[in-house]
Amino acid sequence: MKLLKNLLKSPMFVIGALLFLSTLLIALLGPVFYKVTMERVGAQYGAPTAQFLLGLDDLGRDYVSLLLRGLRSSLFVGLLAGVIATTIGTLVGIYGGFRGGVVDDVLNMLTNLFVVIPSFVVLILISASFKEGRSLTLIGVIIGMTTWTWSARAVRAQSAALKSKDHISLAKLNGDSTLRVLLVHILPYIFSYVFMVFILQVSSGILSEAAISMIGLGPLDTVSLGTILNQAKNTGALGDGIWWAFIPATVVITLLVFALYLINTSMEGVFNPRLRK
Amino acid sequence: MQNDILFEAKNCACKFGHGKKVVKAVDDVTFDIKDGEIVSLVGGSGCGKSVLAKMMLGLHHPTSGAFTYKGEPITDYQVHWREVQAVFQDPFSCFNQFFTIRSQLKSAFGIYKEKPSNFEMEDRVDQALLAVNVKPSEVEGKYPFELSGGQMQRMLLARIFVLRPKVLIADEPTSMVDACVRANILDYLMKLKEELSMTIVFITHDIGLAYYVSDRLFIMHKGKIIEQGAPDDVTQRPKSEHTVQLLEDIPEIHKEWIKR
Amino acid sequence: MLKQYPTIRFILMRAGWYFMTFLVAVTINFYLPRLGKNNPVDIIMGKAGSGLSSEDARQKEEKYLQEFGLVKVKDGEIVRNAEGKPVMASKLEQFGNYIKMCFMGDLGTSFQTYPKKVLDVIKEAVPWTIALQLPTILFGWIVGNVLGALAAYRRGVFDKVFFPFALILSAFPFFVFGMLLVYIFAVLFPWFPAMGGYATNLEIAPSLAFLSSAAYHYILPFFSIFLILAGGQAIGMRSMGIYELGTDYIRYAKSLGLKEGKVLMYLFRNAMLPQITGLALSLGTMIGGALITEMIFSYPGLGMAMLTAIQNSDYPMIQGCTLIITVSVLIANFTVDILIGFLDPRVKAGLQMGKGA
Amino acid sequence: MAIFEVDKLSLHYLTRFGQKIHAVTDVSFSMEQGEILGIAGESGCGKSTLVNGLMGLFIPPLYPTSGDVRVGGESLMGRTPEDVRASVLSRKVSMIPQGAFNALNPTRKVKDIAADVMAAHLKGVDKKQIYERLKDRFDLFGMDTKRVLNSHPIQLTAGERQRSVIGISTLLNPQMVIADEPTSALDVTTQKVVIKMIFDLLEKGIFSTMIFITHELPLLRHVANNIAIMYAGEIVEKGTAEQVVFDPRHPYTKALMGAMLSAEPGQKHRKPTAIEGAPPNLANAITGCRFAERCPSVCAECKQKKQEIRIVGERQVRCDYAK
Repeated sequence: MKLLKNLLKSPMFVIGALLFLSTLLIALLGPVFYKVTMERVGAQYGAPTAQFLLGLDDLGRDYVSLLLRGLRSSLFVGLLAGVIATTIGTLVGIYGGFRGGVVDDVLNMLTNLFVVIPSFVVLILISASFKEGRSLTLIGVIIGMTTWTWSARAVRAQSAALKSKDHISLAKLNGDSTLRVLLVHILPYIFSYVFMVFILQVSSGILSEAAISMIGLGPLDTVSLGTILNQAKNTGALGDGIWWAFIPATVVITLLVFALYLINTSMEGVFNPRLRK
Repeated sequence: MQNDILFEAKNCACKFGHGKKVVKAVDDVTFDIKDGEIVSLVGGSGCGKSVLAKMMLGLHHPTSGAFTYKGEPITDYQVHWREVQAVFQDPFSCFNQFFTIRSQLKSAFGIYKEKPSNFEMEDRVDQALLAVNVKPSEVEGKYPFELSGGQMQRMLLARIFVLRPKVLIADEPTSMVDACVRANILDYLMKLKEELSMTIVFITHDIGLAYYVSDRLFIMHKGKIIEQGAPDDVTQRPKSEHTVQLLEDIPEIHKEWIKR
Repeated sequence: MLKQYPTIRFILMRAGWYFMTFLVAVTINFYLPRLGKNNPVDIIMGKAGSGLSSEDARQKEEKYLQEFGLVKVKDGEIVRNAEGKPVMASKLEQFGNYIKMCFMGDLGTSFQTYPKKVLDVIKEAVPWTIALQLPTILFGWIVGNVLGALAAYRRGVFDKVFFPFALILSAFPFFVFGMLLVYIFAVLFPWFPAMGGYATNLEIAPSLAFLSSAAYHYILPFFSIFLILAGGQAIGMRSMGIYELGTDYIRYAKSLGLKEGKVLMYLFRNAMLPQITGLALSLGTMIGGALITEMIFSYPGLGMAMLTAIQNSDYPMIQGCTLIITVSVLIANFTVDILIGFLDPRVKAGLQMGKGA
Repeated sequence: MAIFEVDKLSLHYLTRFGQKIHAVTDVSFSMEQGEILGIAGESGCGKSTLVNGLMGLFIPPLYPTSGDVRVGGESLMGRTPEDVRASVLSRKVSMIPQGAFNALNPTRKVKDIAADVMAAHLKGVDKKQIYERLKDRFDLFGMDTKRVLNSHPIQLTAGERQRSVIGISTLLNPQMVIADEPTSALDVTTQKVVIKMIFDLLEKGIFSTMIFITHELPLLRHVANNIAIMYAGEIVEKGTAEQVVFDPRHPYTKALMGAMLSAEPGQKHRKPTAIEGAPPNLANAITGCRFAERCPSVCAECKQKKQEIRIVGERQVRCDYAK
């Protein structure tokens, strides 16, 4: 509670959180107030008009609709990847760090191994091999499965540092089970940390999806911010200066990432008291 | 029950590491600790006293020799910890920051197979707080970081009053508190012994403190117990050079300590 | 073993570890493309034959199968069954062949630019990528860290202006920033070329015309990576620096009256160590991001080669590119690891005390 | 003539919310050449804050409120940080910090840290001369000089680190040394080794005047000539070591002595008594005596009236009722 109060005192956090919440609201409620259509409604790359505020795309589709859909996809993929990566990473990290010994050594070696193998290479290889059925969900799952090592590394260090603390010894003397020690005596201490890791994982999930879509390995079942940009690049809209083909999408994705980034940086400031002042 | 042997060690050792890097933290010690006495383990940093304490708690295991509690090796920790409990050096790091002191004192009952009724648990926590001179209302709803170091150390002792174990391992309980509240902590240790006839193993680097509270002193050096005996014997007629050294090193106000 | 030479032992241990990682990476590179429905064998069958007479198609197909180690081979000839059809190798044999080929430096033949070898295409692309990425990452890291340390040490007005600026920069995704730069500085104001590594009418030669054209094309991609990277590093260094400022050794150094420059040096050096580790960890992501920047600028490096390959489903090429990227990331990581070992006495001391690397 | 004079020194911290915490109030004393003054008190009594003030080292959020510090007649107040750095620190006043492990830069060899100190204050000495001097100085400490100098802090034992820190702090023969709990983290044996080393340096004339801060009163009895007792930012009693330890007059000093334990024969059945309660919060304004809350002989008047230093039996006591 005190933590939340401190966070709310940080303007960075407030701006970041408001920004993120508003994108979330737009993604959820936008389609309620705006008629989203994926149909052709006008000419190829039709310029913005009063009816179609952000113009039309290569196939004559309305960009506002595309962006609303794309924003939703990006948030979905980011949250999905974030949840998967943070959950696996936290479980592996917290257990390995606490347990120590051979179990930890093996888990740690695996983690370190996959940290140095670039996850986006793995992402490309898998995406390239799924020619059909490359859905948004699949991409989210793959991103989550290839990036959890980050969280594991971060959480493990924290958990290992806590392991030898006296309150853990005392909890053992209270007869607490390993599970209870992990959940009650370790997790709360690193929860803020895990949350920060989660925020980073969400933003890296959003970016990974956009990046993979940019190179043409994006989801085939829906529109995402990355596929919009891919289309703009591939059809030469960028070189032709058709700004509505890519500027709105880049602005949305940057705002999204920036909001998450602000939340993360401000939390770091609150948890590392020396950054304050 | 008086003078029954609780802990007994015969040529007991505890080593860490392997190959050439082996460290003998406890090396060939033989001793016994009897019911109802206060025994002090005294030695400088790295003498093995803390490892020996952890062995008594069952948190470390002897690598050779026999180590028994009530004649049997320690196997079931849940049972062992019902009888043997501990207070540690740094009271702040001993409590979970996310829960109130009171709820943590209550959670000590977790060690029992069958918990007493809620009313009885609350009552025992109140009694324990009163035993360390703290009004239950003073810590009601308080979190560990809201109390001072001296108060926190008393909370650790209150936990012992709650559990009323047979044996208390006190690992340097006074080294992190100010000199002026040290006496307080020692008073409560004496009280535990007198009122609950607890057996106490007191671990310290200060032979002065040890002298003050204990019935017997064990002097440790490099993993070995080099001298044991009654406090007056050890302090006035020390047999080993190291004990002499330890005694000389304490800056007592009434004696010549260092030449200037 | 090698106890008396802790440094050599340290390097060998790390090298061994990275070799193992390399093997795992190769395995991933082999198996992942075989995960989906499209087996490389089928793709090769489909790709190779198009637009050729049946006999030619069969020959080309078999050549492919042999080149990719997908069939059993004896004395340089394909082993055939009773019907004269090639006998397929098992997955494990295929893997063995793949590893053998990798170590011999043979990454196969490209579909798209047949009969050009994958390695030859990569050889043409890699110098561009190195020329773009090595200086940007190094400069970005150095400039970012120096500015970040200054911001932490001085605080005040400099920090107040610098911090939000760096924060915004570092939050930009690579590709977004690249696209914006292209739009603003190449399309809206056509000061710089929008794409390519050099003017298309020039030959690649060490001529003045070529070099100046290459330099001219270099500017936008360079800044699009450099600024983001420097911003991110500066933010990281700033928080590390502020943390180090509160440590006892900095206070003691100040109480001894060390010169300000010296204290700043202490601060920078110690705050830098976790930054180097951070660099090692994020190299993969960084290089990945920079590759996408290459694609946006149609820069003739690895990123572009990979993009073309993906667009044409040129699997040998994709696999070749990913392998090269993985290997370079591993080499870069290895270098950084060794560097840390030399810069931080605590790492080597830990090693001597037997805690391992 | 007094070599070190502190005149009504008050210091405060400024919190993030603009609140002032008066950590040190109205501290005055003066020291003669060759004097060792011990300062004792509980944790949080302002001892460590005072150290920074005595060096003229004001790193935000610490600020001087009022008062003066003079070394050899020269004031340390109102100077620029650079002036304090170049002409005061290490040369005039030097500090031995507590917790030697964290005080040494972990990525620098001991000899390089020491060389940095010399280079910061001596002009026109080359590296070779610096290392020569360094070796001569460290040879005095009875350590394996070559190994210690060429080691990183992590490779040294706790005792070696503490001695290295003392060596570095006294490298430029400061007029005045302030030791801030240099032995609190050590066991009794190492403590004695370190104190012996300090006395060695005194004897060899490396420095002669020292303030020794600790919360162990018995230790001060052996180390210091004079002792000052601090409570809640104020000095409550100051006298010779014998006077303060054997015949304390201020109720707080008496309570501190009463809480001490010892292993001396016959002491076993003397019952030490702890001081109950906690010091006042220094962020609030305090009108009466600061010890009133915990004082066994408190009266209605001293809860209201601020106590001033007065002379009682050849020593200074901040209590109107002390005899």
